[in-house]
Amino acid sequence: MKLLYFAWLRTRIGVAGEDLPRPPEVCDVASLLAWLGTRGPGYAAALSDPALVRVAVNQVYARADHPVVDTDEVALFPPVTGG
Amino acid sequence: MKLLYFAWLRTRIGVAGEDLPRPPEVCDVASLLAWLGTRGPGYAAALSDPALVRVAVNQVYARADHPVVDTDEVALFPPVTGG
Amino acid sequence: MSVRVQAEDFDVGAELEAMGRSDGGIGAVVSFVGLVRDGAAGAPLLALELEHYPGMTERQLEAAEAEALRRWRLHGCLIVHRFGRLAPGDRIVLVVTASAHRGDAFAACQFLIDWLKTRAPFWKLEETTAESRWVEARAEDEAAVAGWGAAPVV
Amino acid sequence: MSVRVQAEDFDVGAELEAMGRSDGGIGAVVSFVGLVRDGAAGAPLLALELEHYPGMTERQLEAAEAEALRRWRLHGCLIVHRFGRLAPGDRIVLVVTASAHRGDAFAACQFLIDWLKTRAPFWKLEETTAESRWVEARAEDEAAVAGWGAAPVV
Repeated sequence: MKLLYFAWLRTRIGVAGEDLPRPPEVCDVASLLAWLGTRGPGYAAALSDPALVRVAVNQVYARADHPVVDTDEVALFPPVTGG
Repeated sequence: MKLLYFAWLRTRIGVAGEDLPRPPEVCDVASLLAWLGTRGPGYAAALSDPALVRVAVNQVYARADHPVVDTDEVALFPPVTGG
Repeated sequence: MSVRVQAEDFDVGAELEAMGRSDGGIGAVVSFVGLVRDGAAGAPLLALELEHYPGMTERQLEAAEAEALRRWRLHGCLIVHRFGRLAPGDRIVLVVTASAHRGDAFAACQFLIDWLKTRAPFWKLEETTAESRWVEARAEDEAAVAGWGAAPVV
Repeated sequence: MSVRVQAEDFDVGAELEAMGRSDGGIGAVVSFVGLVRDGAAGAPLLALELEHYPGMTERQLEAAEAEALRRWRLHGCLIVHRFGRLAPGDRIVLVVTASAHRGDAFAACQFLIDWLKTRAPFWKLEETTAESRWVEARAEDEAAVAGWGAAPVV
């Protein structure tokens, strides 16, 4: 999976993106977030409030039950503030 | 009274404005319009549909019962179409 | 906060730039530009003659601006309206509003043009290849201004 | 009908002029310009850093434009959004809509900026004399886009 992080999710996790092999227990957005939260204190801090985490799979907003496969680009970011 | 006519009220009456002595029976907008309608076929044609005549006394929109005195500037015009 | 009634064209970019720079608290600038539209009359439009009532026009536009300032939190407001002979595609009117957040600027801009269309003493004479015709008022315009709770014109 | 995401500033006057001239049936051009506002943060603002998600941004803005074209009778539509480092008073975003009558252009312009504020992946980092702080989303913005019946972002 290609993972991308933006805004304060990026600064808390410490990288703008990474390529990670998908573990077998990760099959959708919810299980991806749960797994990422165990990867270290930066991840845990970034993902501590699920209400503040938006997810896009292949550049389209995705809900918790949206499937995630090896070839996906998954982006995590806070609520947007453009305009 | 100073009278001003605009748009098709002006073209039907045939002048852009005129100074007319106020006859004794003209005391408000309604009686002014009734009197003007008797002044000739152009006036009668211009004022034939009261729903299409707007009146301003001293540059402020006025209703039928608004008083009219000798020193007033009274403008007659159709519904506006600017913008 | 100003109102201009003029024969000359106006520079929309310069007006918007000036408005945006006038106050550091401005986050939103909304503008409306009205253009001479071809296709409204049956035959091709040659020109539009805009007649107005000097004096009353300015009073009406200033009253509209005062009402907008009373209703919304505005950092700036401008109305420019042309009169005289215009060609298809020419600019007729510009309304610009500025506020901290966009809600006030949008509402005020729409209110001002709705008011202007039904209260400001301008009349359009369309000259087409077939005839010269006074444009009739649109019922939708009266409905639009009524939506703001503005008193009807008798 | 176009969408641009760029670091460079844009020329509002030129964009509005081009839009107005693109089609003889246009009678109304509405624009929204968003500016970097000082005074939102507690301390004086030095700069605003606009981060975005290249690729997804364009997709979201194009989706918003397609939705506006579906809902209203538009003769033209333009969205320009900047990214990178901006100073107080700088232009951030331009939305322009054009239609025969003003109702469509006003509604579409407001819809587009409401959508953009809540859907387009941009994030603002405010640098003040005191700190650097990520701007928080405004509940009013989500309420505004919900008013158009747009599906919520989970």
